[in-house]
Amino acid sequence: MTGLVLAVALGLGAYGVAVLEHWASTGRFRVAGPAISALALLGRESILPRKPDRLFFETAPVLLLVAAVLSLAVLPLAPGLIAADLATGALAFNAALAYVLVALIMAGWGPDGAYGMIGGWRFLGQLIAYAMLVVMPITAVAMRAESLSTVQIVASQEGLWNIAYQPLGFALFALAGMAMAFAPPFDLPTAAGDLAGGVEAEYTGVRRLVFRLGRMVLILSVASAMTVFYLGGWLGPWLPGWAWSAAKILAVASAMLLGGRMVPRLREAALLEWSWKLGIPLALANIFIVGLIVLVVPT
Amino acid sequence: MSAQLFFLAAFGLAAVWFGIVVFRTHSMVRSALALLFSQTAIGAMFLVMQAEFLGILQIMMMATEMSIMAIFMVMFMMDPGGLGEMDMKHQRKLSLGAGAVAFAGAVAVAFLAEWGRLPASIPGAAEQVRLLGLELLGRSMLIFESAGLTILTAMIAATAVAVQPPQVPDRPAGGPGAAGTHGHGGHGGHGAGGHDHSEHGDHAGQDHAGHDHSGHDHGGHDHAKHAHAKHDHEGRGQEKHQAHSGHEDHGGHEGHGEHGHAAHDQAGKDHGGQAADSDDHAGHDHSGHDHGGHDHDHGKDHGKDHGKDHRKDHGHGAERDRPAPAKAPPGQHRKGHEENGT
Amino acid sequence: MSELTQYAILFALAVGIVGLVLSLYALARAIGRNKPEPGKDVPATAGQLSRDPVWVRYHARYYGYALLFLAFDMEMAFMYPWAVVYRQEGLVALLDMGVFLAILFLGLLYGWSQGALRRQ
Amino acid sequence: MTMEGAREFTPLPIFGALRRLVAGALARDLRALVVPGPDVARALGLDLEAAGLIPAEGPRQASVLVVIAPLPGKLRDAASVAYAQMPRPRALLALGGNKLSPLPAPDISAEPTQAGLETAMRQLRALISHASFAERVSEYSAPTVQSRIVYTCPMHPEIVSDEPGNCPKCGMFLVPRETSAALQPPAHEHGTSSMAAAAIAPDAHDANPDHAHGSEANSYTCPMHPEVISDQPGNCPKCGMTLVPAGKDENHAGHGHDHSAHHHHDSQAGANSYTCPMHPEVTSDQPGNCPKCGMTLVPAGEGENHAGHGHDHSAHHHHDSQAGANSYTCPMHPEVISDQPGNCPKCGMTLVPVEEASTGGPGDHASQGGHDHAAMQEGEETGWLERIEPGFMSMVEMTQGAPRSSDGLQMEWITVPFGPFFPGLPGGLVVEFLLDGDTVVEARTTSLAGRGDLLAEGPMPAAGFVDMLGARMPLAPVSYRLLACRAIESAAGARPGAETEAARDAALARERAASHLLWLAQLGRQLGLPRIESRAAALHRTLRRADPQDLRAQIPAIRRLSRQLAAARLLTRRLRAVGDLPDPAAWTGPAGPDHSAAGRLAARLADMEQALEAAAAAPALAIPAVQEIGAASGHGHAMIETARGTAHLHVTLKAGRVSSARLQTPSAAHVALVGPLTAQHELADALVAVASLDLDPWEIDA
Repeated sequence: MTGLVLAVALGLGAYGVAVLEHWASTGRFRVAGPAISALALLGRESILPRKPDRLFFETAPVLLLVAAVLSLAVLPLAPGLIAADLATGALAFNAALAYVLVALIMAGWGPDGAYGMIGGWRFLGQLIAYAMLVVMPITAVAMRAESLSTVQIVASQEGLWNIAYQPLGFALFALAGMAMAFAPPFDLPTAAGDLAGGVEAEYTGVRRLVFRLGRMVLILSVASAMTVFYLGGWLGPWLPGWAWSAAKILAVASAMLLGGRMVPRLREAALLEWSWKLGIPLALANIFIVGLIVLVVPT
Repeated sequence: MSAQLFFLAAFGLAAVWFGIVVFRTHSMVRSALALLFSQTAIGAMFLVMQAEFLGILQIMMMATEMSIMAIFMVMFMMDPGGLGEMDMKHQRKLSLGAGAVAFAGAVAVAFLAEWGRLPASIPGAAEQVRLLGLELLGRSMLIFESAGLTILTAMIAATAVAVQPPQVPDRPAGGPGAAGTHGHGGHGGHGAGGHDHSEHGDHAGQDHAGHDHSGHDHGGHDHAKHAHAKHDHEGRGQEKHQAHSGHEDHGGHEGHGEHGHAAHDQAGKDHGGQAADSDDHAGHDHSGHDHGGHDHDHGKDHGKDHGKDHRKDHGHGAERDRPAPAKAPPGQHRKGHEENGT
Repeated sequence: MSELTQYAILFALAVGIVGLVLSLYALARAIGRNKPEPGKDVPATAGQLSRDPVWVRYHARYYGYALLFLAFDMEMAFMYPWAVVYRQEGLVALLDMGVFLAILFLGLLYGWSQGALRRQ
Repeated sequence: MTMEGAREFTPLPIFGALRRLVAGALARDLRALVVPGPDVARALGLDLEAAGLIPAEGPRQASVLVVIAPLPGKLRDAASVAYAQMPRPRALLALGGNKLSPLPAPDISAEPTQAGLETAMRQLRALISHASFAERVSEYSAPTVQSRIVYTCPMHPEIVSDEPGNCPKCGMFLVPRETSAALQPPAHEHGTSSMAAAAIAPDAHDANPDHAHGSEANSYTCPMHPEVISDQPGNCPKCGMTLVPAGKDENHAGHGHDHSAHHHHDSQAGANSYTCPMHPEVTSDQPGNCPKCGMTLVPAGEGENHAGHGHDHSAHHHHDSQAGANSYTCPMHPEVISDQPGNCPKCGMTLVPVEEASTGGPGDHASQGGHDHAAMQEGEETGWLERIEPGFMSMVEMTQGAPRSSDGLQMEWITVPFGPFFPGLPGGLVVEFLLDGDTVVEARTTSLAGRGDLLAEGPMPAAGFVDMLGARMPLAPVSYRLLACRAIESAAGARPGAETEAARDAALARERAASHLLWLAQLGRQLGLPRIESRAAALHRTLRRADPQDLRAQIPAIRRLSRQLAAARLLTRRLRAVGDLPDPAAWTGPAGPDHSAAGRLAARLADMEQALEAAAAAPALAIPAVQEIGAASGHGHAMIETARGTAHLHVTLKAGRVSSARLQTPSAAHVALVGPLTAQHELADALVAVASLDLDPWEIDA
């Protein structure tokens, strides 16, 4: 039963994110927009490049979708509503999202096109920038919760949400999360302006549909991770647990998609320098501060 | 129990199969990602054996690290796309022998070693992480700290091998300095944790550092307009002239004058401060060489004695001169004002 | 529910998604057929045909960062179990990890001073 | 009602309804690739988003090709390539004329006005929802997309020939490679496609002499070192071989062929050149040791195929020291061993002699006594390698000739075109970057929108000339009409009235402001700022045909936009690092004290506001039209400040008709800045730098 509810929640969540993304990119809020473009993509030819690495070209979209869905599977919507409550859930979320990089390298290298290849290797540089800023804040969250299980992490935020408890960690995790979902301004691998679609340039038809579905679920997964780790998941006074989760996730997703378009696209060199020269020292400081607070403030 | 065994065998076979694909494929990226999925299969085996923390850790860390190995293999291996179908297997007999010996050793250890009793009950995943944490802070704190030291040495070694310290000291201040692109980087640094598979890379790096990479003599085809290594214009240093550090060999070719290389400033060439070059001419420090203006003659004379040094050092019959890299233009003081970012 | 069933659920989820994708592909194939035409399958570069393979030795400029990243990735592996037992162990855990992080921060500063943290 | 770009389907029972549903969705999700570019569509006052067309980044994401009709030939060819690469079902919408030769007949054609576009969209939706799937469709193939198989050597991409065979330089089998058939083989060998897998482009650049010199006749090259090129016959400075004429097109490779019979290092003349028997590519002028394996260098001149037989005179030559039959192996496939020379069966490379005791350990190395250790420090380095791994292709040897990147690594460079319909560049401009990873090494800019000389069809009447010049420059029609009027009037000596002059200046000022807004929209799209792009495009639409009162109403909104842009710290930080002009004198466009892209942005915003005030202050606005000049004749010159810089026009009149005209446009001058601006820059920065120049491809005639 929970499986069915989770499947429906996943579908609705992904569609909600798709509507937000459609609104952010085309400027018009049309609820039917994503459905129409999905059906249109289904109807278009799916062109196979001439001398591709066929294995890479085929597995990239599927791997992206599988990685996004698995990362969602360890995040709870409500106390009992979780696909797999692993004891190391926070780690599993990060492990699943590491394969987004593998999918994008495959998508970039597979079709043997210049734009895609450059986009793919650029995303590896982007990972080197954001990976540490995802993992270190999660460690600080686990320190407070004394466990890596996502349900425990949400339960530990009973009194005070982590956004208030460790705001620095939240800021770093938010930026790194947007970089992980390559949402603007971090859309280096699929940059419209300088790579004309980059890694997803060569995908048409149904393969492109699966690729974009993977992207939507990825944005949903990053948004729900931010909710679970920092915004107290299902905790909330009046509404039932799942309603709070859904509201927070959609709020975070719309903030990510609409806010991100205010800032010009970042250069990869600048992203790397900012994250290694400023981000990682801040993340280490965040761990240290949280360490002190955890010792001083008895729960 | 049988389902667990089945999945354990399935993932084991998958790991072995991906391991075989690593060596049978011609494309470098395919072999790197095959190794990646082989590690993932091993991570899945950990999960089947209910060692959740190790399994998830294996799956997570190997994905990023094997991708980094993939980019190093693509950078330093001959034909990364595998288009030339080149046979990459070297020393076939030696490696087959070594493989057989290793396999025999592993099987022997598996069967002969004393593994002790199978534990009655496996602690839960959360409990395992807690126990591991206590272990780190308790009995094996020394190992934990020495691991920190080994990682530190790995970082220092990797940086020393792969990265050439910049002439303009990189601004340690918070804001990122200018994205400068000069200095000569060595080849294929060794990834920490010694799992760098690009033995070609080491070889080339080793080869490169010690071996005089007898720069292919470019004398004949140097085009004024086709200067290969244009100067680095990343930073807006105050130099206004455009210095082409062409691959000009001044040693043996006096006849080059009439080729009409009009504005051919040798400053760039003299800056060939490559690792191989600099260790030969320890005293011959180019970096401080401030050319300021567009001084052609000075460069030319300097070029000559530079050329002569070469002949003395290498004692080769043929005139050898290394192609000048696109060195930082002379006296480039990059003001770090053009950092950019969020 | 025991951990093994959770792993089984994750594995089933992955296989289910692959099945969903394959059924989508079958549906698309039923709707229409692809027609091979000259020039259609060449990688598209904005209105020009670039037919030559681009699988060359790509010059990534971030190898300075990549090497330090490998070391930091190793370091993270130690920090997860430490984080779980941190509250229980108290000050000794803080000092212990403080030393560990200081050592590694030293490596970061060394890399920084040697110019690893820039676009090579 | 049939559609040219429909998609084939096999009729299945239950999927008919789903197909209709999908066709309906296709009709409502229209992704448009605008040819020549969204900036030209906006300049004509078309609002594609309002009409329901979502801009697509490339042909793969597009379902409708919107062609704004009067296109020069080269742009039509590029449009046919883009059309061929669009996935079916695809539609072709032509605005303003429908003879688009390589493209098929347009499905829908309409007037290039917003009303025309709206009606066309209704017809297009109906057509797609009914005819996007068909049982039978005809294949679209244009000459521009045909391909031809040529054969090239994986290791020496400059060797190209029409039939399979061996590479004259290393003997490897030539591998087939596709190249476009329509283009004349050699001249365009570089134009569109880079070399094969081992694409060490700079060598390829030099190797093809006629590319460098243009005229094929008088360039000489060395058969063994094609990168050696000189204008008169003589000896190759490297190996002393006599230089051969580079020859017309194919026979360069053909010429190489007759060498392939014997070992590629035969050197007919050059008595004084020495080479190493084991590493033929190592050559020098005087005797000594081979840097690679330390063997003494032998005179290269005397034998035809000296690789075959061992050398007699060098006593300690390690080949001769093994008695018995010396065996040969392939450098790349060591397991291929044969006892007589020839080609490796697996890759076709010429087999090189190998030492007998290759598998022996270091122990018996001394007994071989081949190398004297003292002199050759490097020899020792690779000597032991040769014994363990005969013919090991070390990367250092492979990258011998490759030029180094700025951090000293020798990587392979690829030539990537950022073509006429690139979302980050003005429509019609092609920038071909030679990329080292994602850093630009060399940039070559051409414009496919140029239309050749002005008076192609002979002398024109004055009014016709003004209209022609206005129509030729869609991005700045008013400026060039005014330029033509002033030039003709100065030639005819007529002086227009004061208020027509003021009205004309006001129209010019309005167009300057509109052109800057157009540039802002283009920059917003490239940097990923969709809000800036949509606001700038909306302001441009209202401004384009506004009279002074509307202009005055627009000023506050435009001032708000420019203040917001000036205050955007992240945008200015990003632009300050980019597009620094090496010599500001060459830049005639709006410029402030700061010569970076941020400086030009600030200058354009200031210029826009100032132009708006001037246009709003004028009593009336009038599109420049030429006065009645009767049958005057004479020579005239005019110069005006367009939004992109100063444009000059020299005109000679003969009896009221324009007999000769010479136009100098700012963009034609600024194109030369692209090279130094983008060298050694990251790709994204290079494209922003090119965008900051605000080049108008229609003004560039290359």
